[in-house]
Amino acid sequence: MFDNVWLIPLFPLIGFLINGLFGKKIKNEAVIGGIGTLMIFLSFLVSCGILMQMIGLPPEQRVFEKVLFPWIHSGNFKADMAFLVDPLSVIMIMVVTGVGSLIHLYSIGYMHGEEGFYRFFAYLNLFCMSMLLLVLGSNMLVMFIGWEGVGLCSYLLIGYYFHKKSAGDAAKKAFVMNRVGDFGFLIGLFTLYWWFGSNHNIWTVNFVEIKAASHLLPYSGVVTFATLCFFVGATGKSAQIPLFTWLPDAMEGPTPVSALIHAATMVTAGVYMIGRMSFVFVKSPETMMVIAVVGAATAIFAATIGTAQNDIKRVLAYSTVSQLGFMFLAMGVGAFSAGIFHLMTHAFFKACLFLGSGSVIHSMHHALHKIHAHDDAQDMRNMGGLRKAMPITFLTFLVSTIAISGIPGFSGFFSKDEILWMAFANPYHGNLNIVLWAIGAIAACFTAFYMFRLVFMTFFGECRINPKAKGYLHESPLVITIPLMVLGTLAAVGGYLGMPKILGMLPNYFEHWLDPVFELANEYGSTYAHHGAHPSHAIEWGLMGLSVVIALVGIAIAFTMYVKNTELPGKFVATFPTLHRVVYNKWYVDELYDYIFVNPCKAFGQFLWKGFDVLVIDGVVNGVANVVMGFSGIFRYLQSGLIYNYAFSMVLGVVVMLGYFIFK
Amino acid sequence: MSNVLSLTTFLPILGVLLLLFIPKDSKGVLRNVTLAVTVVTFLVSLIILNGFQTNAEFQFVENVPWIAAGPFVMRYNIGIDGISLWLVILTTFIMPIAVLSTYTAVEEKVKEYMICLLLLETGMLGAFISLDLFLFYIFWEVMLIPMYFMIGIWGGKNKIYAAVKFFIYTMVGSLLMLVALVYLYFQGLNAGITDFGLLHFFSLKLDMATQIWLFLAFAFAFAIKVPMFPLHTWLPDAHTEAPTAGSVILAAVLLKMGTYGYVRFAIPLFPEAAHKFAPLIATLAVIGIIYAALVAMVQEDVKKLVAYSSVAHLGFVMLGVFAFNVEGISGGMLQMINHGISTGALFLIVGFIYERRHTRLITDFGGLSKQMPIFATVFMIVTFSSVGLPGTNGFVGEFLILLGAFESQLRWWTIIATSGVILSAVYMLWVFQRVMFGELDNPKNQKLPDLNAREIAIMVPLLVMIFFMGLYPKPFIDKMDPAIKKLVAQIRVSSVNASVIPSPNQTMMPTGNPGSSMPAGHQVESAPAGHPAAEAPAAPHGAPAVNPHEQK
Amino acid sequence: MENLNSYLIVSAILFTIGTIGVLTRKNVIVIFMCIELMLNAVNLTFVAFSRYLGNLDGQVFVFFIMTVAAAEAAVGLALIIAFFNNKESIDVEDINIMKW
Amino acid sequence: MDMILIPAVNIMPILPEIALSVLAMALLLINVFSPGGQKSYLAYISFIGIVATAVLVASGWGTHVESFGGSVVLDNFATFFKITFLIAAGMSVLISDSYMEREGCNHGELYPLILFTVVGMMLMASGTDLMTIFLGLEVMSVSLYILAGFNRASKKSNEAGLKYFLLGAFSTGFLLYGMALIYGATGTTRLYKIAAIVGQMTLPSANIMLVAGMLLMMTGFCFKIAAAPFHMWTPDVYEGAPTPMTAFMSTGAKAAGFAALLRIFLLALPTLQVEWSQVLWVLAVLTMTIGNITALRQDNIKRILAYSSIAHAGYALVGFAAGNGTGTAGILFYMFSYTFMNIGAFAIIILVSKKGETNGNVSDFAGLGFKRPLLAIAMTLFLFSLAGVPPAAGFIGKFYLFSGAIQKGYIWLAIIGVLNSAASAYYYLRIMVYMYFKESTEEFEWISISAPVALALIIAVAGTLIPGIVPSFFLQFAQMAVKLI
Repeated sequence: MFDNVWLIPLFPLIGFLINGLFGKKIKNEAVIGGIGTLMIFLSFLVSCGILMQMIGLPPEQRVFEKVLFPWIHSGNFKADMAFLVDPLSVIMIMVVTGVGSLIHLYSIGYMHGEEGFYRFFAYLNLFCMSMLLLVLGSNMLVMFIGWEGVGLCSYLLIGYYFHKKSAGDAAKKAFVMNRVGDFGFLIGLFTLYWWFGSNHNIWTVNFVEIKAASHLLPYSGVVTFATLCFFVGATGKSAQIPLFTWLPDAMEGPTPVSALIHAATMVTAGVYMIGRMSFVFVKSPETMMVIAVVGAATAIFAATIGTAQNDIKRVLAYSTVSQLGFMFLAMGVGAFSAGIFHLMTHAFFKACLFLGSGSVIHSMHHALHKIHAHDDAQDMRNMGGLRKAMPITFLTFLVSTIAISGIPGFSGFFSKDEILWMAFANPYHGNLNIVLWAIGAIAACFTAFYMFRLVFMTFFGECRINPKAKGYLHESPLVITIPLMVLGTLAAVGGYLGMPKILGMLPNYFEHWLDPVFELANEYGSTYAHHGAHPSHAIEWGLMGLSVVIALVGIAIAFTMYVKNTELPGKFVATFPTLHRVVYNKWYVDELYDYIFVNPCKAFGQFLWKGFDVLVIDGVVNGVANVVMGFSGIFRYLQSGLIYNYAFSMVLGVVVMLGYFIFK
Repeated sequence: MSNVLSLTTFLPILGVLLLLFIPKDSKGVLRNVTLAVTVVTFLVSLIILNGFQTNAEFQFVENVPWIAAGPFVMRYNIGIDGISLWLVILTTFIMPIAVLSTYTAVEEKVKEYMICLLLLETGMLGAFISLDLFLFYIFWEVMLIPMYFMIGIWGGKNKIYAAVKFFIYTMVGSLLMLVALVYLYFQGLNAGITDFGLLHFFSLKLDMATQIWLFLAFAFAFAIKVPMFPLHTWLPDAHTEAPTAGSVILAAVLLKMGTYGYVRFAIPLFPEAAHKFAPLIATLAVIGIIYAALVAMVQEDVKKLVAYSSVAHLGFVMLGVFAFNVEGISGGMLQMINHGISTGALFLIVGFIYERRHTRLITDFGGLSKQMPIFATVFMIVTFSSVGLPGTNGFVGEFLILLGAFESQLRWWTIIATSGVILSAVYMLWVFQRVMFGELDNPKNQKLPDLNAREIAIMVPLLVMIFFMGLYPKPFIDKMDPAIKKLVAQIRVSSVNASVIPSPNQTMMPTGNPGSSMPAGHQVESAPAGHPAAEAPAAPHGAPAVNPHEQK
Repeated sequence: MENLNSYLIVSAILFTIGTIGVLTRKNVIVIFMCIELMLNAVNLTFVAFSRYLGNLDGQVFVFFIMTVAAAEAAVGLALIIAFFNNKESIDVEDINIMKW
Repeated sequence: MDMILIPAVNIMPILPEIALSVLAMALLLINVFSPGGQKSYLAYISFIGIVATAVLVASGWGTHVESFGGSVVLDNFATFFKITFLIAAGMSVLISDSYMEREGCNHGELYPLILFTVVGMMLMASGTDLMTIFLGLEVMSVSLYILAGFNRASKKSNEAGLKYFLLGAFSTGFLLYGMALIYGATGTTRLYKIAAIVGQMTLPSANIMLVAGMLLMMTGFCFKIAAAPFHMWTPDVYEGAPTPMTAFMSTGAKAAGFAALLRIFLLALPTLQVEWSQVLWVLAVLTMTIGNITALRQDNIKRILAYSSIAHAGYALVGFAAGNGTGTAGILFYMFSYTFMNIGAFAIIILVSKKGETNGNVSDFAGLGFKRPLLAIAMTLFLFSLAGVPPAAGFIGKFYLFSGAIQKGYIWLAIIGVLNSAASAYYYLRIMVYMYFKESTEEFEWISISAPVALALIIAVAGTLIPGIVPSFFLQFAQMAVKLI
């Protein structure tokens, strides 16, 4: 089965080609959507097959590399088109293909009647292929194909409604910011390659080989540089500080896209990459700390913004950023499996949330459309009380919200709590741990708050939608609700795969599963970790309880503010207008970037063109010509036409020549 | 088929003779005949590609006496190796496309236009295959003439300025190169070299001072052609004024003359000087990359934008070439071909919309995707190829260049250059967005027809190449690899002898006289290509961007 | 012949006078005469040398110069006449249609 | 009584000169006794005569005969130049007839005069005695004065003739004074004797009389070849003279001047090479630069070509300054190919211009490229050749001239030279810009090409292309020619 791994990216590719080339002719949405969904579902089946086989194998045999064909061989450099199957990549392909096929299915219903329906599915398939390449790539270069490929697809899909300027801008912004990340990725790649090559004559970009040689890497030094570069790449892809601003804008894309790309899969690529190269990252304590700090900071920062947004999707977007922050925090504190675990659970509930919001928007849109109202179908201030109108959506949404808020028993709880615990108990960052934990906990509180704020504003209270439209609100069709239900279920139970040992009901399958991938990293880490007294179970229990309490507090606040007495928010805004304005405007980060980077760049470009290129360089070029021409004019008028002048010049010549020789 | 190379080169001339007998007003015939000629040329060149053995030697060599008078002996000495092979193929591949692109673009003076195209093809091919310095110079100059007329006769409103600027600018450089050429010849004469044959001069030992001057002369000529910052200003003018086919050929092939000149002549002839000036040239290249990108970003004319983008791309090529290692140079060579394909395609695309709207101002467009989806798709693919998206050809070249440069002494330069990757995305996507996205508000654009069969036929081969080279560049690299390894061996050996880079462990460097066709492969194994052996012991865990020049 | 130099000096002076005449005079005929003066200065030099060196080449040369001068005079005057026919003037200032 | 012994002289070396002189006189008589009007047959006769002479001259290739006590010599050097003169004369004759018809000054004296000019030139090329060279020079000049002012009706022509005459005679003064001083310094006028005597001098460069003589002679010849600062007459005379004569002067006379220069300086004064080559270095730079730069701003195409011919004298001087085999051979080859391209260019100017030398501006070439493509292509070829762009002959010529300088070590001279020819490209391109890139303003009237002109053009094209593509044939002759000096 391993041998057929290449089928996994192949199916979506086929789907892309069919829909991309002939979609226009096919027209029939059922067929197009069917093909798209089927293809990714086939990949899902293959992935299941691989998973099954791998479960069957002993842990040490769970690494398999499939070389498809040689890609770039030049000088010492060798990069093949090759896939790496190991526990980590298997988890990823399961998530990608699984969630992917659900979202494809959902899209059939959601995108119904859109012009360019085929385009959408083609792109979606292309995205899946790139994402699968990313996670399956057995060397950095194949990973990089996927890495940029998903960037491309997100560009295409964000810009799906290209006639909207905002969409175009958002798409461009996303791609460019990703490019900034790719820049880091490349430099990191070069550094590693060059360092191994020039110092140990190991010229490779292959993960397995690097892993084998990783013991040669020094702690810190060059590794810090390389890993920091890689981390820049990760921040770009996974929307961390400072490169996070593209993700909220990316909500310009259709909702399924937000669900698949900007929640479940692509944005987690950075986390995956760090996990994939954990054995390199862990070699540099500095980088680990940077990752942890950035992760925590992003988690809290985005969470604060999330509290003030009114666009349902934007709230979710910031929530995503914040959750990604949690994952990076996990990576930074060496809790790699916990990070990946959160990645998975987050994929479930966040996808479910987005799809749910999509379903809401869908029906809102239809309702408003019926009455030709132009209210914003995504603004929560126009919603409210939808739980009666669309119960399934409401239920699944609620489940996922509970999950993300970290209520015990739901998937989010297990993963997030694991992360918080590791943030507190990890052996790497010494006294920083408590800070990291605190930030994480507060962020968790915020999460619970804004998520329930979202739920309350959307599904509870009286309906604020245009009364005429009220009657048209209805539950979405099955194609939409089925994925919701599946994902909702997963969001609820998914956590039991990785239950913390301390709860001891189930073994932590997940961690065991990933052990072979991360043990080396942990080993390296242990060489410089502070081996303090390992915190006791009591503390762990305590913290767990604390985090639950925190979550509940957040919910309570949300309840009071948005259900009990709804005038509170207004009061709040009135009391802290500046704070609200700043938070509402996302701390003005976009404006800041425009001010620091974008505008100066354009201005400088203008200057270089008009000022330097045209004036200076061409000025010199033409200047030379003009000077010569000037001389031409002068010489010309020496030609007076008068004989005695001519004779004089002759005499002058003679005299000068004679003079030179006589008096030299 | 021993003289298939000459056949390829001079087939277009035969085509010219054929055209002379066709009345000038039967345009269709003229076009089709020209197309046929170029296609045949392409097919013949495929014979070369097919018969090319993958080794470092020159093949299809023809060497017959030509001029012998006084101190000078010039021979008709041609042949190709892995380095020139692909450029020849690129030329013959681009020509039919260029011809096809003129079917509706050029309506008056068709005959003359076609003749110019064919003459140009011969000139370019000749320059790529010449192994005799003098012969190379002849073709190098001859190339100017048809291009001059193409810009001047069929160009835009500012055509005369552009044409004359193009001609004289290039001529200044090449004439200085001629002086250097003659001086070099007399140096060789004293050393017992009897003719202008390039290969003799590879083994010629020159003292540093001489090398520096000669290298500067050559480098200047080639730098103008590349064009490198700050000698690039003729390019935007030439491109904006030239007719579509002219721009395509100019970008796709003519500019490669410069970079090819470095690889084939300037560097192997004067290795020590080349090493000495590598930092300078790399600096200019990097400045070019960033500078051109920034300037391109703010252009209002699509064609000018593409012109500046090619300045940036060729900056990458130069950086790779001056990394002096296999990766860098192969990357450079690949990038030359890629740039030929992608930028050629971009100019064709600009030509398409220009034919439809007779404007190239970005502000006149917007939302075209709605009206012309096929065009949108093609444009997008080409855009991303030019941005260097993995999976397209652009990536492979750019990546190898940066990798090679990073291995060499040019680490800092590489890091700066890599940021050009971001900028290229900025300006290309921005122009794409402004042209294709947004509301289709301009009424003039609302009736634009999508690409027709001919235009699609023009673009398809290019698109195929974009993906083929992106996904399976192996055949390309393999064919050029031995030649490049040999080149690298040559320049490294001599560089060690001249100890331009004093490296503690020269012993592990292969020693021996350059030019001798020793299988360079092993050397590359023994001493990783062009990586500065200096670092290895000096900086075990030194900051990765340690520049040997700063170390000592 | 001890005082060759005096001859040379005289001829040099004559030559210079002729030259200056060409530069300064405005009448074409006079200018032409100045040129003749230069030629004769040359003749004097030749003869002096010939006498001094004691070989006849110089004097032979002088004969040639005279003949040529005569021929030039003929042609020159013809040209001047033709010019005069067109321009009614033989002032060099008027020989100025073509300039710059 | 003792009788005068008439030394047995071998007239073989000057046979061509004699033949042409006889033909010329015959033509004069025919012209006198023939009814006026149509004079074309004179042209044909003289052309045939020229061709015949050329054959005669060519047959003497390889021989080395001295005669008249060593004042005349027949050697390859002389032969090469004589061929060049004859080609110039022949082509000028071919393009003269129709022009003179148009300008209404078709006087039969034209052809004899051309022949006499050629005789003078030939004498310059083969003279090895200051006297013979002087005689040749004068025969040439005097005839040229007349030819320049040949169109009596035209003010411009008159003025040209007069200017040329006055300045020419003036320069003759310097030339003769120089010869006199040389004679005084060496006691002889035979070149090889001069060489011998100068060779024995302990420090020839300290001998003021010798050096001064050398410089003054140089002045005289530099006037003929139109080298700065003795070039001032050139534009005016070239512009004013009847165009075919301009063509003839700019090629034949220049070549003759170089023939004499080379002969004298390389045969008689090689020991002073250090001195004269540094002077020529300066003169070359001046000449190239002034010629090219001034040409940039001209509008009258004859004037442009006049300045360009000054510049070309400069290029040739580069080779002369080098003074080595490569350079001098380059001069011979260059003069040879320059004859073709320049006369060709002037032929086309004749065709484009209209009666009374009107229509002679660059702008009058507008649109020629597509109205008369063949003419335009020919003109383009000539211009590219003049600009020194391969594969035309002009490029090979320049290549050898500059190579000579480089071989000699005058790198900067070569660099200045190439920069000059880059600058010169501008005004040659400018003509093409008008021919191809601009549309003609007024109605373009059909140009009829008479057979002789067509023949001349064909010869010119062939002579511009063939030496460019297979130069070695011609170069080898040039090499052989300069070896003998």
